[in-house]
Amino acid sequence: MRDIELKMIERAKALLESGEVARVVGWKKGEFYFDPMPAVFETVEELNDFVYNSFCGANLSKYLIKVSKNPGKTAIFLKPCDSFSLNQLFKEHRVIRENIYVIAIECQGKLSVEKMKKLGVSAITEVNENGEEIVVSSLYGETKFSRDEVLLGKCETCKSKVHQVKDEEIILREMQAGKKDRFEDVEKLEAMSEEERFTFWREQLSKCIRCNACRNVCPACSCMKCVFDNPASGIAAKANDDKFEEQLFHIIRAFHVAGRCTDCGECSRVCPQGIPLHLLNRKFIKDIDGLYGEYQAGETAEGKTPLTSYNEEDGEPSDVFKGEEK
Amino acid sequence: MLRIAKEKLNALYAKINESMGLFIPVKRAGEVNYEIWKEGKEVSLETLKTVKSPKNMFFPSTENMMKFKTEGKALEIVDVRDEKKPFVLFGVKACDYKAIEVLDKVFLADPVDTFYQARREATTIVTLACSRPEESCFCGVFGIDATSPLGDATSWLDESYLYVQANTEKGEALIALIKEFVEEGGDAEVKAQQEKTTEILKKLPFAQLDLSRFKPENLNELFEAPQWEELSEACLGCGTCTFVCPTCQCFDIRDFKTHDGVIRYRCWDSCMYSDFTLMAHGNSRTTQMQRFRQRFMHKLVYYPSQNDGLYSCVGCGRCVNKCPQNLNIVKVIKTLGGKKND
Amino acid sequence: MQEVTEKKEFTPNIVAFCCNWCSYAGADLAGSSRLTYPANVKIIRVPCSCRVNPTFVLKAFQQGADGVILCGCHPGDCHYVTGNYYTRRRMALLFSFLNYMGIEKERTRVEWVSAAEGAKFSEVMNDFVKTVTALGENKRLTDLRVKEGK
Amino acid sequence: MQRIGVFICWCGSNIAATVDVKKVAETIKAEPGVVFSDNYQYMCSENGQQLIKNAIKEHNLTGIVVGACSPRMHEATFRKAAEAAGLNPYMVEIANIREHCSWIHKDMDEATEKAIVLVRTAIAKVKLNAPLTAGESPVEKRALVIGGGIAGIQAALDIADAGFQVDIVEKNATIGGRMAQLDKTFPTLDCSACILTPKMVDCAQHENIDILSYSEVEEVKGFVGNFNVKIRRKARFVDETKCTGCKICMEKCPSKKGLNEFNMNLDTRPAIHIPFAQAIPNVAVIDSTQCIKFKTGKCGICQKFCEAGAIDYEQKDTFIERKYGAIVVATGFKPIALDNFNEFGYADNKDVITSLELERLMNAAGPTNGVLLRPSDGEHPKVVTFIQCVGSRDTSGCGKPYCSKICCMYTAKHAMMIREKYPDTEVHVFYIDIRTPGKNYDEFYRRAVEQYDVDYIKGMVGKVYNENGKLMVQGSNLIDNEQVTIASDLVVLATAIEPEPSVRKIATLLTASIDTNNFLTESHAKLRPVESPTAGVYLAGVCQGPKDIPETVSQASACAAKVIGLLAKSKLKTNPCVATPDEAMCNGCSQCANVCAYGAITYVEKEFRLGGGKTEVRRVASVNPAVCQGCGACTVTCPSGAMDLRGFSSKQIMSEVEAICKK
Repeated sequence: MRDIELKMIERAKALLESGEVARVVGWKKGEFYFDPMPAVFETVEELNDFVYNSFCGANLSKYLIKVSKNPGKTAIFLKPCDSFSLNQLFKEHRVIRENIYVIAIECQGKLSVEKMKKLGVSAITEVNENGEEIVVSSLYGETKFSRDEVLLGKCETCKSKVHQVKDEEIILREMQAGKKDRFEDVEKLEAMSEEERFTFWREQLSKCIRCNACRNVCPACSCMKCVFDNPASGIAAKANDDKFEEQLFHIIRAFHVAGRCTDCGECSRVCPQGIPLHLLNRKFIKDIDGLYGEYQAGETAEGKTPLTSYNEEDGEPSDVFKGEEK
Repeated sequence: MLRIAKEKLNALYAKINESMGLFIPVKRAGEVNYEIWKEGKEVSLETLKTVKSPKNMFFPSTENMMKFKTEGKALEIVDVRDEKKPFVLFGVKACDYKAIEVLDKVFLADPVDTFYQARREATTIVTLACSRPEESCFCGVFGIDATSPLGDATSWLDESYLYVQANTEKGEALIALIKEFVEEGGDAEVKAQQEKTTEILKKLPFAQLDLSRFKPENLNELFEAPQWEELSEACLGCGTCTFVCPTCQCFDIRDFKTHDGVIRYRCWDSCMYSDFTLMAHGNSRTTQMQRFRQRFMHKLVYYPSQNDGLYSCVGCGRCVNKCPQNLNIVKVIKTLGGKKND
Repeated sequence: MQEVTEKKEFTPNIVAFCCNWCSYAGADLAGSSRLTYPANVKIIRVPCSCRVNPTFVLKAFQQGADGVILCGCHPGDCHYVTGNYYTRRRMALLFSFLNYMGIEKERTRVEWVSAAEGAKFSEVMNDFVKTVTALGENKRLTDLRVKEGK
Repeated sequence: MQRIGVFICWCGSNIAATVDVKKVAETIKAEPGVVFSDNYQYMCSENGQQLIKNAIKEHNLTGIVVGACSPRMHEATFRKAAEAAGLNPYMVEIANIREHCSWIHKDMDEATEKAIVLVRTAIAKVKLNAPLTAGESPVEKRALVIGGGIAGIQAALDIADAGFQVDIVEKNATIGGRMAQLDKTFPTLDCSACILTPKMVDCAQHENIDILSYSEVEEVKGFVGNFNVKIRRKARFVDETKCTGCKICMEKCPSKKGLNEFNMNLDTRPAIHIPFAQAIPNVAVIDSTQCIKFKTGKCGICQKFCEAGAIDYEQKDTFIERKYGAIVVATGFKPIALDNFNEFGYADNKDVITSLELERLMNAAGPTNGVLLRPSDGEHPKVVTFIQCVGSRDTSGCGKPYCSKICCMYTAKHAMMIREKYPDTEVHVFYIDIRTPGKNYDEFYRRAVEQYDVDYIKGMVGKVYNENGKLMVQGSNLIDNEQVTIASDLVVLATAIEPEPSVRKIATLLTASIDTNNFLTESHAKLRPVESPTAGVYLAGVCQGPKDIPETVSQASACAAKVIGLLAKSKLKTNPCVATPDEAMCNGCSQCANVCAYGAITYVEKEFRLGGGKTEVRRVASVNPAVCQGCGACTVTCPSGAMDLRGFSSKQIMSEVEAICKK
């Protein structure tokens, strides 16, 4: 990873120095090895804090909505999955292609500190990557994990290692898509009874604190004003007051991003309560694929989405349950 | 010092639950939060940090305040407060206990928040000492000793026993209630654990944060600090930090239409939200930087300046763990706090 | 025994969204043909079925509706040419999703009823009421606060 | 504070027999906001309306609810009454307590209770109604007809006769279209040119018609009543105002080997040419891909001989922009390419021809001067075999899934004409079904069979192959259940027709919807068959679906009637119940425009004030109220809820939902 990081810094430097871009969006060092944070670099000096490692899971594309409004071109480092999101933002005119310089970067799957902690490690002081082996040092000792064990949830089912948009690339090694089928967990839920599914989601969603992290991180949730923040919408609410609201928020959010969600997995990554929110969006993706033909949001920067198009031969709403009864 | 064998704990919870409510860390769908205890729930005292702090025991995320009942054109105001049944808040860590002190200064100061007060008075708090602090912990910076928290009673946990000691009358009463489960002993074990934990606490990466510049006299200088822009640039404006924070106390008041009237309720609000402090003329804070600054200025400057230097951060580290983009108060303290940080 | 009588007493509350050009007219025809259906079906007139936002469906459930039905022109006959094609996709996905969340699939329905199909309108409503009655009260998607104080 | 008045109608006993109207009116009095509530035998009557008007004035009502029959019946009546009393007509809501209540319920208590809920629901809505005013837009009193075939000609003549200006834009050098190529027309067998050319002349001479031949529509902006159209006038290298149509240039032109499109490429024509004798305008055009002057720079013979001095090799495409109130699309059709039908040997055998080629071979002005001669050797064919449904009703994907509609009839015509002129010729027709739904059509077909002895064989042809100079047509005879092979001299393929391909571009320009077969979609298949869903755009002829000449002419006249109706208005009243975006919330994401069937939504860059004296330019949706039909599709697709529909706002509908759910 370090070699990539160095190349990235080198490119960022060159782009800033030549004046080709006015700023570079990337990550900067946090307090630890495992908590880098998204950052905008405007000078070569600022690049001293630049970092790219296995904990740079954040999808940076949404920052462009705001950042790229400033004068000059904005360069951004995108992992393959993030590039889908940016394309979708292009499609929705939220970001203008001409203002962006995309540097496609290598990603071998990102890691999750939360997972390490759930596996019993605490007071982590250092993480060392040794290929597939992850060595975690803490005040209580040293623990070794395999990369797969502590892979970020969204990376387990990585849908593609192909960048959908790029101006140049920094890729030194071959990348592999996820080992797990994207729809496996959705299918498990589908196989349950209505009652069981209801219980599953009740348990999960009752944890929701309505912090809006899922919404605010979501590149598809880019509304100027969200319906849930708008008293005129009739469904505005802050903290959940009732079980219904926990569901309403997540149902409406999933519907609003249906056909636009690229399945970048940020919602689940950021949820402080560990709710598998991506399973909501993936249901829509799976249904769309099955009912209206395979569709991957963000694959192109043009065209209509499945919910803004139709086919005269589309099935009836009642048809969606037909397979089940057989 | 008294002790309770770990295997008896479930029976002990049941006993408490007979006469009082019991609020305790419970694991649900993989995460641990405080919940009302019920037979069959998976209690998890070992968990260092619940996702939400126990503050929602006194200051729930939503709470009905009154109801307007309508019938035709007639309107009636209904008081919806019910008498608070006594309950026990079990397993509160030192930082979270300190946070209750921070909240008390807001809600119990004049004018008293009677909703909060009723709950607060009905509660017996049993704290639990930490034995395995983690890298994000920095309660020591605020003078909190994680190994011997206060409360109506204090407890310590090891592999075999829960050790407990009453600090107040309420605590004594609780111990009297559960006396069938307790036996003498444990002074040595507790002491050993405390010493061991203290050693770890010293080594924690954030143990030496310097707060020296967060003083009322530096208010203007801190407010105008150019670093806020950079500190807040990745902020998503979500409310995670405020909702997991044990000391955040802001709420909004809203109405909900029912079949026969309107319920007026309050719910947690977050200064990170764009409609926070929205007024008829607009909002005094229009950028995320301003909102971000507000949160930390309040925790580290405004609140202490009104409360004898008491910071409204207790170093629990929840925001450090939970911020989606890894922004947090530690970065703010390091950037603006004082020379020692450099 | 008691349970049986309780179930009989339950009359579901049904919200029907009808497009102005076909289904609302179909309901009018059901009326003028004196084709009866239960009084607990109440109709909201919308210009086109594509005006029905999923939020309206959820709002109805939140407010305690036990079943929600959307009626529009037959596909291909939409007064606005393509409106009901969008409805068809939206509602297929929404209903499938609600079911995925554990909401009984029988509580939601889309039917195409033309202005000439008064008889069909009445049949559809009778059948829907019967189905929802058998299902019982909507407990999974109601905001309990609306009934507070009752 | 709202002041709502409620009026409950008895409708004689229609409502009052099952709904306790007095109880409803009485109960509703207690509703918040209601200041007046009454009941009356017939609200729609003069007296009933007076009651409403009086109450509006007396109680200073801000909104009214009428509990009566379906709004589809009397909404307009009560709106007018409200307006007469000074209340905005859109402050009226109807609670349908007849069709949706009294007529379907028998139990009085139940019906009364439901009526109360329905009235409450209407009150909940009317409280959120806003006064609306129908907008007005001016009408440009000029029509554009795209396509100069019989459909365009007929539409243009009818509109022009009503006194409105019409422009015909025709991409070819002359108007006339497909009909000009036909020899005779069914079922009367009168000469196509004889009935078409006078109409062409009429067009040319009509003071209200401007023919823009050799021109194409380049850009369309605006909306119903106010279209701005940019038209490309292609360079024909002949000055239209000078050319006298003397044809000397055609005689002198040394490059005479150009394929003659008008004759379906069956013969040749000079590089400079007038497509056919009766062309309108009777003006030459130079095919620059063929012309020696253009290829080598040398020649210039036509210029030398043109006495009028009309030849201009330097001519460039020019553009004109005009405003129109209405647009008629009449782009017509072409026979499909037969690349997918090798089994019929069209590409390999000169004597396998399409029906349209046969038309030219039979036409006195055609390449053979009307004598039926085989293209291969110029001999009279003795056995002619027709194959129907070539590419029509084809679900294999090679052809078209639809019936081309005209082939059965023209094949009967061709068969008859051949038998009439050359009685010694054997004529066979392979068919799947014979479809003759039209006045005198079946009689016509029967004449072919009975009087002219045409051999109709029910069955499909599998193969056509050349054997010793004979075209062997191998097919099945389903009636006799046998395989037949007919040695023929000429094989005629009744080729499927498809919309002229350029219609796609035109549909895009007009935001008119188009189906998978490239036929333009009508607004309603039964009730609005000549209108496109895009307001102000009308459809004539085969561009909308396969048709024969009589149908095309009828549709063209119907279009003209619609256009005249539109242009006769001085202003257009627009439906005020249209979508409106809240620009402050609009993300500019284009999703709403993607679902708008009418192209009513465009995007504009607008400057918005941010805090602290800063401004920001954002892309926001803009709805043209003259074009929006108010379906609401866009409102649901808008995630932020910025798009709302007047008269059916989200708040209104949710308020109705709440009122219904209250138990």
